[in-house]
Order: sequence, then structure tokens, then C-alpha cells
Amino acid sequence: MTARRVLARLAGVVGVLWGAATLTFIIEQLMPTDPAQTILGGAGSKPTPEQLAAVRVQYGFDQPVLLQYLRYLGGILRGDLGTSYIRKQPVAEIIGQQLGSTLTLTATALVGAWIIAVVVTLLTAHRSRALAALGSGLETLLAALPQYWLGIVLLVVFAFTLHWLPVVGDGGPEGLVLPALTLALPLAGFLGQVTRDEFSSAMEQPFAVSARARGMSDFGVRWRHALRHAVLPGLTLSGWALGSLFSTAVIVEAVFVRPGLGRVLVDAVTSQDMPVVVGVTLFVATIYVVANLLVNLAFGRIDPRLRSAAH
Amino acid sequence: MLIDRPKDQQRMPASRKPLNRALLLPLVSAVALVLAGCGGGSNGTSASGAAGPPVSGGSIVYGADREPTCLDPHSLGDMPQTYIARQYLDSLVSERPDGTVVPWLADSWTTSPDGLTYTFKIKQGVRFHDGTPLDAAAVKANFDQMLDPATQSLTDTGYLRPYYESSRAYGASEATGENTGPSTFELKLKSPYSALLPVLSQAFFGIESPKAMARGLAVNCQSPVGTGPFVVKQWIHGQSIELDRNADYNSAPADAKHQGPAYLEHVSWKFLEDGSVRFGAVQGEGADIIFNPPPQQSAALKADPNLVLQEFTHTGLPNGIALNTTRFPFTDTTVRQAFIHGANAEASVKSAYLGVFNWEPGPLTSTTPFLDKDLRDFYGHDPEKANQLLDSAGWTQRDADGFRTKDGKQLAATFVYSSDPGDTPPADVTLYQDIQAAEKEIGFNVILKPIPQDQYYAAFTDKDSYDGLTGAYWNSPTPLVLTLLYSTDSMNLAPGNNMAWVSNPAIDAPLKQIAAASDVEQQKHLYDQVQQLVAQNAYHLGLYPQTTRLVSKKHLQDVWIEPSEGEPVLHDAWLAK
Amino acid sequence: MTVNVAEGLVTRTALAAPKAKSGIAFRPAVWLSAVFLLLVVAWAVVPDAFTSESPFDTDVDAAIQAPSLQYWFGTDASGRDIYTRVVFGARSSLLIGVGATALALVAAILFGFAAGLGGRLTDGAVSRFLEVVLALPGLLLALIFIAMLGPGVATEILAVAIGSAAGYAWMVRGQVIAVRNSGYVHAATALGHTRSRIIVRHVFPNAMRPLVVLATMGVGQSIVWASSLSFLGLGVAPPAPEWGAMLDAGRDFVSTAWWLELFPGLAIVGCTLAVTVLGRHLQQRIEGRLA
Amino acid sequence: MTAPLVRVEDLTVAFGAGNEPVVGGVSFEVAPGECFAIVGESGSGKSVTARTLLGLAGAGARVDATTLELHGKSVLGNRDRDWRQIRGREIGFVLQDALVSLDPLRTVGREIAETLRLHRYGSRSKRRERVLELLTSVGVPEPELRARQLPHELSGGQRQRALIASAIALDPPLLIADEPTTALDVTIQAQILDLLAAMKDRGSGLILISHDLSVVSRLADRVAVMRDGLLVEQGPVADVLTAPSHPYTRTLLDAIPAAHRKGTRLSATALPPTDPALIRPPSDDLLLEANNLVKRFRGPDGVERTAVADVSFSIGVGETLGIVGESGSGKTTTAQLALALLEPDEGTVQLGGTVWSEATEAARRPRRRQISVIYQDPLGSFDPRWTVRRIVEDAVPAELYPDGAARRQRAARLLVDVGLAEEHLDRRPLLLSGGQRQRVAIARALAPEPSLIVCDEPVSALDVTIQAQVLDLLADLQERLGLSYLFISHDLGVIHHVADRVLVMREGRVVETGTAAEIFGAPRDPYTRQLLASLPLAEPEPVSGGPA
Repeated sequence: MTARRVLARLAGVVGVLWGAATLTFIIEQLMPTDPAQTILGGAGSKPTPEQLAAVRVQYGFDQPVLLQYLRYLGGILRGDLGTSYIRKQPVAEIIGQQLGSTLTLTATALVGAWIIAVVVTLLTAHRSRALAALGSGLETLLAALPQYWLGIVLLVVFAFTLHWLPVVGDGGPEGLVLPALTLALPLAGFLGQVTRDEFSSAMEQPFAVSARARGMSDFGVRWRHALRHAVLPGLTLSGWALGSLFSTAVIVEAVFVRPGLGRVLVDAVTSQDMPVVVGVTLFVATIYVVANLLVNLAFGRIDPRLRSAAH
Repeated sequence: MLIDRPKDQQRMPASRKPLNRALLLPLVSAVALVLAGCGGGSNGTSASGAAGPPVSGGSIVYGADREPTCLDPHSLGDMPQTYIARQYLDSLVSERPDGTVVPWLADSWTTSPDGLTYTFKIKQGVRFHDGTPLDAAAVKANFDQMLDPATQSLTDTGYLRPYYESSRAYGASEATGENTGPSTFELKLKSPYSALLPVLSQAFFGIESPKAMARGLAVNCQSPVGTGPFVVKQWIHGQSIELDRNADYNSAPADAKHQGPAYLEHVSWKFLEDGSVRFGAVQGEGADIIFNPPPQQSAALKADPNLVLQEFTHTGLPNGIALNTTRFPFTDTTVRQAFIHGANAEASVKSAYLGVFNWEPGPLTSTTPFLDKDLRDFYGHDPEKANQLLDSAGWTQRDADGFRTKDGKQLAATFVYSSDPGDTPPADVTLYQDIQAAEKEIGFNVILKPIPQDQYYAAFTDKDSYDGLTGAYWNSPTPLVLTLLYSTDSMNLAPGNNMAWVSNPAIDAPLKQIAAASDVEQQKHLYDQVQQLVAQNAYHLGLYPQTTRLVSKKHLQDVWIEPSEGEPVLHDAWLAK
Repeated sequence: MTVNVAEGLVTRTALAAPKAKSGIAFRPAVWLSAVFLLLVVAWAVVPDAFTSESPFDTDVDAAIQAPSLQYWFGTDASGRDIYTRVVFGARSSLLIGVGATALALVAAILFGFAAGLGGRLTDGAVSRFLEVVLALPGLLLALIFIAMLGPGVATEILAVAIGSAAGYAWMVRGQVIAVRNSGYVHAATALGHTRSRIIVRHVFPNAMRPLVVLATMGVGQSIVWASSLSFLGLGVAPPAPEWGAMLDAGRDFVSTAWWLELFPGLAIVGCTLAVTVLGRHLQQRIEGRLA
Repeated sequence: MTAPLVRVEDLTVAFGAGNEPVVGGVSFEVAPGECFAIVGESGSGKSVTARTLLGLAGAGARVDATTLELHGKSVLGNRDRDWRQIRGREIGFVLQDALVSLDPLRTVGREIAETLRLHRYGSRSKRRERVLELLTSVGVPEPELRARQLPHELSGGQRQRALIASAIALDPPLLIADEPTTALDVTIQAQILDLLAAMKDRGSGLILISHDLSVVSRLADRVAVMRDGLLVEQGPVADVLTAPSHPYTRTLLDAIPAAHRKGTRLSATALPPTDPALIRPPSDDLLLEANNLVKRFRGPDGVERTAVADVSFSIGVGETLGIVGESGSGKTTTAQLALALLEPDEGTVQLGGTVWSEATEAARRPRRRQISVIYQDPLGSFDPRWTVRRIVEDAVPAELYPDGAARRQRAARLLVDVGLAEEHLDRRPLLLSGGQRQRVAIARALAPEPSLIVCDEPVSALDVTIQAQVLDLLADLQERLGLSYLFISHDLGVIHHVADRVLVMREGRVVETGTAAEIFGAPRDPYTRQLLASLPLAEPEPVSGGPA
């Protein structure tokens, strides 16, 4: 990958992030409620007009929108995402506090999803009709499961009835198993379908015939040749997968009563705590975009088809 | 998941005792008996004594149902706040189930004959967690902060503002080096307020370190500093509040089970909003004690030998629906009466809460003194009577959906409830839908409207925002709370308490007389008269009493519930091996 | 050059007896899905034909009854028949599922074609915009719309549509560009056809082809999305019989009354599964016939 | 006499229950040091026959034979483990295109070393040494660098050599090559054939599978001809290619364009009488003129490459100009410039004497009727949703046939003119054979009644007998309709057969131009000479008529 193309890519990433920041700023302006009211304790409290005016000046809501926008962008560049209207805490600190659990959850879920998808593909792809039908049927089922319902079912079966896993995780690993599984299974279903199709076509390719002609066993061809091809399209989707995992993490965090960015976001939106909403959004968008960039750069060299596909 | 009422701060203060408590001392036996009921039928503390002497050490997980918005109870003042504030703040005095008051941070106190001046002798040798010594000046600083509008503490100002004149601190004070006599805090009132001492026993009036309070509200919200048995280590938002033992705790209240530091080394106060998850936690290893088990688990709770249930029923106005007398269609008394008879309240409460609560129509809860017990038939389910009443009121035609109409207008009313599951648990939503269906039988269109939490609180003080208000209850030990709920003065002076917006001279008169009456018989007669009028005028449909319920594992001994606000006390708790 | 051996193989089979491709073996799964979807659509159109009761009739004495002959799916906390509510729930779930997907597709076609057919500039602008919307988590956009417009069916449709529109638009753009560079478009240009005629006769119909599959699968995902919003308490307000809201109401009964959570969940999973299976089947038929 | 490497008697292979066997009773032997070629068109079963020797006939294949022996040892009863001992050690297998026959995601070195690793050949370092040794032996320069690269980073020729290296890693006594040179350009094809010949001389047996008789004639000692699963004829190359006993072999030989000058008939097909309205009197004025055309492209990595540099040519009425060149020589770009589908960076194109490349698209549109195009992959040039009838109708210009019915009737007539039956008209092209599809493409090209048709590799995807029919059809149409062709191909034999004048292109430049006789008789440019040398035309004297 020539340096020029990498630079172009980086510019693209910055462009997208700038776009995301602008879009969220516009959304913030469109919100019906008055931020000053939220700061002074929401609709419940009855702040005096003077108090409202004082807050507007303090937070600069009275300045022209363009000025606010520039100050907002300046803040982001300095890493200052403003302070939460409700919690009066800097947004960056709130994200920092909650970041750990959500990242561990989504990362474990992504790894889990991949392990399940690869195992199901290796065991059932490109084998007898029955096995293949079973495998793809399982994947279609998994991809169709709504996360929250799956979460509740797992909770009932493994926590309430069988007591294998704790109902509420105390931060330890067992507390992570059920939520991560709830996130991983539907994603595994989706990744499995993509991997399965590519695996079957890879097994039909001439290089698989060449490998067999060298005396390689069937499993050898699957493991050393077909699997690598099968995993490729899925990996290029991992940027998208991370983004979607975050959305569903919100639901899983609600079902399993786990702290995390997801819950912070839902509470922030319902209580119209816009700095938090914007902060979390930009944070997630950054992870998504950077992940995509890394994946494209990583795969650009290896597979020429990807280089064209990556455009 | 039955969640206790949040955000009481809109509730006006309610005195704890009949007005001139001091005068009635000689008759304490009769009154005490009656009052014994008040403060709730807390049927004993968790099984104690059976497992031998208390053992120090160990840490527990307390499963709370809601996360407070701020840990300094002087600000805002919602229920989840008072439950946890009790663990790290001490108050001046402590109240016993029978209503009497015993020394705590105040060794002793005297009241002036005219009942206007209270002089407290502050306990010596007590230090706040940040090292500053406790003295009268520190107590005065707390009172100044409570009454300062900037701290937005509606509950504290609500209780004190109508009576507070001034306060003074003098005598020995380590801070100033003075040592002339014991450190004394003097409180002057505008008019006699017999309920002052029990009011001060609540955690809302816990004494905090002046140095800590000076750091400003935002910081104090995160990490308040008191003298209590535990110290606030860290507040991880959305997850838990970590409390460590205060090793040199020496200011336990007189009625505590033991003096000196707490037995438990650490308490992890976790927020487990989901009812079944919270109950699953105490069943499994996730928690040692939880607040408010969901009604759906009552069978499982009874069946589990390892769990112990403690219940505390609040006194005051039962949880129910207030009918806004200033808006159509509830301006017409007959329509209100018809609504109440058509609600099928008893069966709905029994079904929605699976028999955990029995129906309490009001106007007061079963444990409140002076309750007039034979008013139930004003609230009974009687569809024929309801239909008769509505026909007589001219609501004779029916529209396509079967709802009654008069001169083209449909008989409909909008009932608002908070969409936050903490405020309105699913069981409440089920209950309201049952009532909605029952009212449909008599042609009354009940519209249920969920609104966000902050708009729900704003509705209390805005009479045009609802026809009917759900979640209308009032925790107060004294029947005198009726003044705040139905008197014209209350509607004008402290909006948000008179939820039915009642202005009825026939009720105002007896309420004024009660405040002045001294004879119990006379008070009973006047209370009956007021409750009669409230029932006849169908201002409020009571549904079920407010209850604090604690479920703890058997090996967690000596957890008890204090009577002033139903706060759990963990100071004496210990883990039997 | 690499083509000719493969080409040869095709010619041989085609030469032998060129007949339409043998029907795809009609797997039972496809039949099952079709029947189930028909049932759900029937529920949505004529719910009364399937149950005599009303979804709002409460029976306080019959609260939380286990499934029985009288109540096939049991009753909920207000004693309402869950089977009836699932039947009546079909309408709002399908309405949101189909409505959101349709709206998303319309937006996708507008943006996709604008990017695909527009000059380098428009393509650049639209693509960057799509990339930005894709970077924002789908659920967030939904939440913001609900916060702006308040909960309700219309908002849910809009919210879910916004969440998926960007993804669809990206696919449409890719498809339009592929068709624009295809052999038959070059051939048509060489024949002297005008640009608009080529767009109408070739680009539009062929770019739309994969959208059919996308739409069927999209309905499934939209239903899941909508029920998730209701689950978070942001969707349709009770007592309306909506599958997501029923699941939310049943959460506390999960260990004592399993049927409250089971049947609405099965309805959602059933719909999504059926739609996905049909979608993939359609894909194979279209791919097979017009490869 | 040592036991033959391979002895096969009455081999039959069938797939699935009940239908026709793909290989119906084939017998042959291969001796060490001998190259046995199996020739046949696609679908003749030649590839399956060879793969049965490796036990790789394909999933679900039912193989039986009276004898199937390698080195005198029967392999009929072999189970998978037995086959794995044989594959790689006893027999090497080389497939057609190394770009897909080598794993694109693994380095060339690892692919070659795999054969060694599977059969436990020495230690890791010994294996690396052997890989470098193999790469040098097959003629790949800088083996250390190439071994670390991925297949797509090597040139076509180097990749094919690496593929062969991986097949001969353990010096197997028998090597099977299935279309080893089909994917390569002519010049590189010759190098690979020399490499295989050298291996044969070193004593290893070679089974060559090919559809291309010219490749067979250069390398094979004995040849067998297969058709529809049957072995119709077998014998030494000289006899079979010069005095074929079976009629099918003769049709195959006749169909080779390279061996016949323009004007001779390649296939026995006759054309139905043409619609008289189309016949146009011949005239000798110039139809298309291209002067000093230059076209540059910016590649994905931003580097600018010149595809066409200073190309000039002209085409008279009724004349066929052939453009020949290897892949990447710019011949297709030149065709696009002639069709004005691409704007030249420099230079101009005139059509019928008037401005063509500089005209605006709107001005060009009505005149596009004069010039049509046929592509190598006809299927890709049809809208997948349309039937054959609609494809041709769409091309009939409204100016000539305003009334819809007349257009439909005209389209039907055209389809019959190109030799398609009524039953094909309402079918989708996907279900037609390669040859039939090309006929539909030709009908569509004729619809606007053009004077010039640009044919971009129209027959290179077809089997030789079908190719012959299409070339004859084009010749007949030219003769009757006075059409001119701009005929582009990489296949010298086809160009030699169809072209009046020839343009030889290499890397975007015209290296030589002249009449067919001058180019094929006395080539001046060394590159042309090199191209011609790789054409087996000069080898055995074809039966009917030598070179012009």
C-alpha cells in the first residue's frame, strides 16, 4: 500500500469523524427541549427565569450557533467533550468509567462469535447435504434471534434454574459468560453464513484440487487452505460487526443489569443529556471507523480481490 | 418489582406525632398503644440471638432497586437517598418504634415551657470521617446548609421552613479552642412544633462535616462526609456505592443493638433495577440482602428456608389515584363516585400484586392512628350503582366503542404515570390496565398516558397536566397529613401536596380545630368527620399501602428497619459463619 | 482465456438438452416459512377470524394462568389471553417491519441511485454522507428520533428505517455501479440508445433485483429492532398488544410464568426466521435463473 | 520391457445413478519417457479420465475398469489413505491456470514445500533448499524473492512454472498436465511446452490433456482422440494428425483456422439465403480511419500507464482488418476507441469520412447504427432478464422500422439468418450454448444494418468445431452484405484465416502492419517472427492446402 493511499485513507477517516461530529451537533440543535432546563434538574424543577438566563450565558447557549459549533469542534480536538448536564461530571470521565465493561463485553463477544462461526463451518460446511443443511439452518436461526429474548432465555436456563452461572456478575469472568454469549450467538449466525458460502466455493477452487493432488487429506485442505479464504470476507466485516455489537450491547446491558456505555447512552438520550449522547456517539463512531481502516489496510496486501473490493 | 416511592421531596413535611406531644405525656399509655401501630408493623428484626454472639468481619452486597441522584440527603431528598444516607450519617436524635425519641449525636436536650426553644448538648469526642471534630458550630453549619435554597433540598426546607426562627452554637469547641461548658446548639421556632424531634431523627437531617459541605454541592453529592458507622469509599455510577467500615465509630444511637464500630468491614451497595435479577441474586451468591423483592417471587420467597423477609408498612395516605376536582370530568362529584365504584380496585390489586398487598381504599393506611375503618363501602366495587350515578348525571348515550357520551362529548379522563420502571413498576402498569378495563364496563373511557420521569414530577404542581394522577401517596406517621392533602391553605401555600386540588371549607374547619384540640376523644371525632367528607366526595381512590420489604440471607443477623422513614440499619448487622 | 474450459462445460450441458433449470428442491423449511408467514399476515389482516376475544379484555381472576385448552398460550398479569394478544400484535409488528423496510428502501434507492448515477462529485458527497451515517450506531439514531418525536408507532417506523437505510443505500450504490459498468450497458451505448433509455430499461431493473432479497430479510430485522425498542420501554405504550411490549411486561415473571416471555418471543423469532429463509430461497431462485 | 507406467483397460466413470457414463470404456498405456496426449472438445471426458488415475475423478464418481494399474500395481481398490501415498510421490498433477491453482493467500514457496512436507521430505531447512532448487530447475529467476511472494505478484509464465515445480517436487515418475498452457500467451506457451518436453526427455512419463491440437502436435508422442466419453482413435502423433482414420478427427483438423487461408470453409455448415434488402454493392472508399491514437489510464495505485501509443489504421468497405497481440497489448482499447466508447487523449477517428471521435455523443448517437460490436463473452453483453427475441428487437432501429410489428418480424428474420431455430427465440441466453449465444450477438450486431462490425475476441471462448461454424458464418455475412470487420484476437491462427490486412500490436504500439500474406509469409519484425514461431502451423503438413 503506497504511503499516498494510506494518507488518503487517514484523511477519509478524519472526514467521516468530522461528519459524525457535525451530524450529532445538528441533531443536538434539533432537540425540542431547552438544555438550560435540563441542566437545572429537568422538567420537574421550576428554575426562575434569571437562573435559566444565567445558565444560558454560562454554557454559551445564547451565542450564535456557528460560534457554538466552532467551540464544540475545538473542544473535541482538545479531547474535552464537555460536562454532563445531569451528572455535572466531565463526559470523558463518564466514558472512561464505563468504557472498560462495554469494551470487554464487545471484544469477548466478537471473539466468541468468530470461534462459534469457524467451528460450525469446519464441522458442517461442504459435507453431506444433511450436515450442510443442519449447519446453515443453525446459522439462519442464530441470526434471527432477538438479543434481549435470547438473553432472558439464557438467564432463566443457566442462572435461575441450573445455577451454573451467577445471575449478577461481580466483574469476574463468570459474570461475562452469559452477556457475551447473548451478543455472540446472533453475530456468529451472521458471520457463519458469510464464512460458509466462501468456504464451499474455496473447496471447489482449483488450488484445493492441487492440494489434494499433492497427497493432502481432506481435513488438511479444509484447515490449511479453505478456512483462510472462508474467514476473509467475515474479517472485512469486523468493522461493521463492532458497530452493530455496540448497538446490541445496550440491550444486553439492560437485560443483564451490567454497567456500560450502552446504558449510559440510553439514560442520556431519555433525559436529553446531550453532551453525553454526543460524546458516546463520537467515541463509538471512532472505534467503528478506525477498526474499518485497520481491517482494510491489513487485508489490502494479502488478497488482490480484496484490494479491488476495498475500494 | 415493587419499588418504593422515589423523589419524596415534593411531599410536604409531615409531622411525626400529634401536635403538642409534650402535653399528652401523662396519657402516654393509651396513646402509645394506639401509636404502637404507627411506625409500621415491623414484625421484628431479622432472626437474632439464635446464632450466638455477633462476629466481627466480612463484607456484604446490598441489592438496592434504584440509584440515588445525589448522596448528600440535604440536596433533593428522594427515598433511595435516605436509605443509604443512614449508613454514613448520624442524626441528633433517634426514634423508637413506639414514637419516643432517644439521644444520638445530642447527649441531652431541654425544651422551653412555651415549646419554642430547644437546647441540645452535643456529644463530645466524636470526629467526622475527614477528622474534623463534631461540635455545635458543625451542627449549626448543617442547619444553615439545609435551609439554603441553593442546595435545592425541598424535603428539609419543607419540614423546617414553616417553623424555623433561628439557631445558635456556643460552648466548648475543639475547633475554636474554647472550653467553657459543653458544646451547645440552640434552636428557636416561630410556633410550637411537637414533631420536631422525630423529624430530626430522619437521615434527611444527618449531620455532615462542614469542611466537606464547603467543597460545594457537586463534590458533596459524590462523596459526602459524616460521622456514621460506614464511610463512602467510591460511587461507581450505574453500578454500586462502596462503603467501608468506620473503625473509630463511637456515636451510635441509644437504641442501637451495640455501641462502637460496625461488625461488617465493607458494604457493596449495588443497583439491581431488574426485580427478577435482584431476587435471583439473593437466592444465589450475587447479594446478601436485597430491597423490595418483586411480588412475583413471593411464593419462591416463602419456600426458601435460607431467606428471611422483613416488612415495614408506612403510615399516611395509601398509594392510589388522585382525581383532579378542577378538571372535566372530575368536577362533578357523582362522576368521581361512579369512577371509584366502577374501578373494581380490590380484585385488581389482589391480581396485579398476586396477593402480596391487600386493598387499602384510604383515606389513611391501615397502620395510621385515627383511621375510620367503616368507610370501605364508599370505595367498594358496585357497577350497578356506578351506572345509576352516571345515568343520573346525564351520561345516558353511548358512542360506537360503547363509551358514554353527553351532548356529544365522550366521558373520558387521562391518567398520567411515569414511564420510568423505578417510579411505576410493571405491576402498577398491570393494575392501571385492569382498572381501565373495569371502567370500560361502565362506559368510562380511561386513557393511560406514560410520561417521562421529570414531566411526571412536574405534573404534581401543574393542575392542568392531568385528570387523574397515579402514584399519589404520602408517607407520614400522623393522620394530620390530611391537612396537607385536602386543606385550601396547603393547595395555595405548598402546591404539589393537595393532589386532588380540593378547596372545601367543610373540610378546612375541622382540620384547623384538630391542630388546636388536645383531647384524644375530640381529635378522634374531628378526624372521623374529615375522613367521612373525603370518602363522600371521592377525592382519592386508595389501592395499596407503601411498604418497605427487606429480604436477607439467614446468616446475615441483626439487620433492622428504623421507624422514621423505614431506613434499613446495617450498623448492627453481622455475618454468622 | 481461462474461461473457455468452463465455457465449454457449460456449452456441453446446454447443448445436450437446453431446458429450464430443474426446480430447486422444495425444502420443507421453505414450505414451513411460507405457511407461517401467511398465517402471520392473516393474523394482521383479519385477527378476529382467529380469536373470539379482544386483546384488551382483562379477567382479574384469571391472571397468570398456564397454557391450557381454554387459554392456548396462557394469560398475562391482567388475565388477558396471550394467544389473542399475539394474534393482534401481528398487525403492529408487521406494520412496523414492512413500513420501516419500505421507507429504508425508498431512501436507499434515492441515495443509492444518486451516488451510482451521479457524477464523481455527487457520488463522493453521497458516499461520504452514507459513511458518516453508517459510523453512527443504528440504535442511537433510533433513540434520538424517539426522544425528539416521543414514542409511538410512526416514530418507531421512522427510527428503525433510519437505522437500516444507510446500509441498504450503500448496497444499492454498489449494485448500480456494477450494472453501469456491465457488458449489456456498454452494448446498449454502442447501439446508440440514449442514456435515459439505458437507465430505465437496464440500470433500474437490474439494480433493483437484489433489493427484493434485501427487502425480505430487512423486514425480519426491522421486527427485531422494533421489539427491542419496545423492550427498552421506548416503543408502543401498553395496553397495545405489541410483541416487544409484551416481552417487556413479562420480564419479571420470567422464572415463575415462562409462557409470558415464550410465545411473543417465538412469534418474533418465527417471523424473522421465516422471512430470512424465504429471502435466501428467493436469492437462490433469482441467482439461479438470471446468473 | 519394463512394466508400463500406466495401464488402463475398459475404464468407465459415471456420476449419479442411472445417467449416461461420462467415460465409457477407455483403454490405453503410458510408458516411461513417453508423452501420451488425450485430445477432445470440452465435455469429451478427457479430464475425468486423467483424474481417475489420481482418484480425483470427482465427488460421487463411480469408477470401474478391468485393469487400472500404476507401475503394475492395481489402484482399483484404493482407499483414501492409499491414494494419499500415490498423489505427489508417484504422480504429479498440473492444472490449467496457476493464478487459481496456487492458493492466492499462501506464498509460492509454502505451496511448493507442501508436497515435501506431506511426504516427510527432510527437515525444514532441507525443504527450503529443495524449493529453491526446484524453482531454478523450472527456470524461475531470483528464486529466494519469488518463494516469499504471493502468486499474484509473479508474471503468468513464472506462476505456471512454480505450479509445475510444486507438481514435480518429489520427482514423480508420471506427470499429468491438464490444459497446462491454455491460460498463457502464445510466446510463454512455447516456453512451458519446452520445459515439459525437457522433463519427458529426463525419463518421466507425461499425460497431456488438451483441446488444442497445435499444442499436442508439438509435445506428444502418441495421441488419443475422445468424444462424448469414448476413445475414437489412438496412435502415434504423426499418423493421427496427418492420416486420421476416424471422421471426427478429420473434422477437428479441418476446423483449425490456422491451417486454412481466408476463403476456405472450416465447417460443413451452409447458410440459408440472405434477405435481399440487405445486400449492398461493394465499393472501395474508406470506411473507418484512425490517426495517431493515444490513450492513457490512471491505475488503482495512481500510476499512469499508456494503453495505446500512436496507433493508426484504416478499414475499407468489405475489408477485414485483423489486430493481433498478447494480453495487455492495447487491442481492446483500440477497439473501444474505434467505437468511440472511449475518448482518445490524442489522435482522431473518422467514420465514413466525417469526424467521429471528436463529435459530441449526441451527434454520434444517430450514426452509431453504422458500426456494431460483438464481444468475447456474449452472455455478459445481454440483459439477463431478456429473451433472445427481445434482445434483437431492441437493436432494430426505429428509424428503419417505425412500426413495432415490422421490427418484430425483422428481428425474427435476422435470428433465422444467423442459423438459430424457432425454439431458441423465446428462451433466455443463459440456457443457450456458447455458439448459439454468439449467433444471437451477431444477429443483434446486424440489426442496425451496420457497414462495420468490431469483433473483440468473438470466438476465443468457443470449442474449435463451434469456432469454425461461427467463423464461416461471419465470412458468409461479409461476402453477402459487404460488411467490414475490425477483428481482434490473440489467436494467430484465427487472424490468419479471417484477415485481409493485419496489425501486430505489442504493449500499446503497432510493431508491424501489412496484408495477411506479407505478415504470415515474410514477417519483418522480430516480435512477429517470434509469435509466428510459436504457431505450430509449420509443423506437419495439414491435409488440405498448405499455407498461402
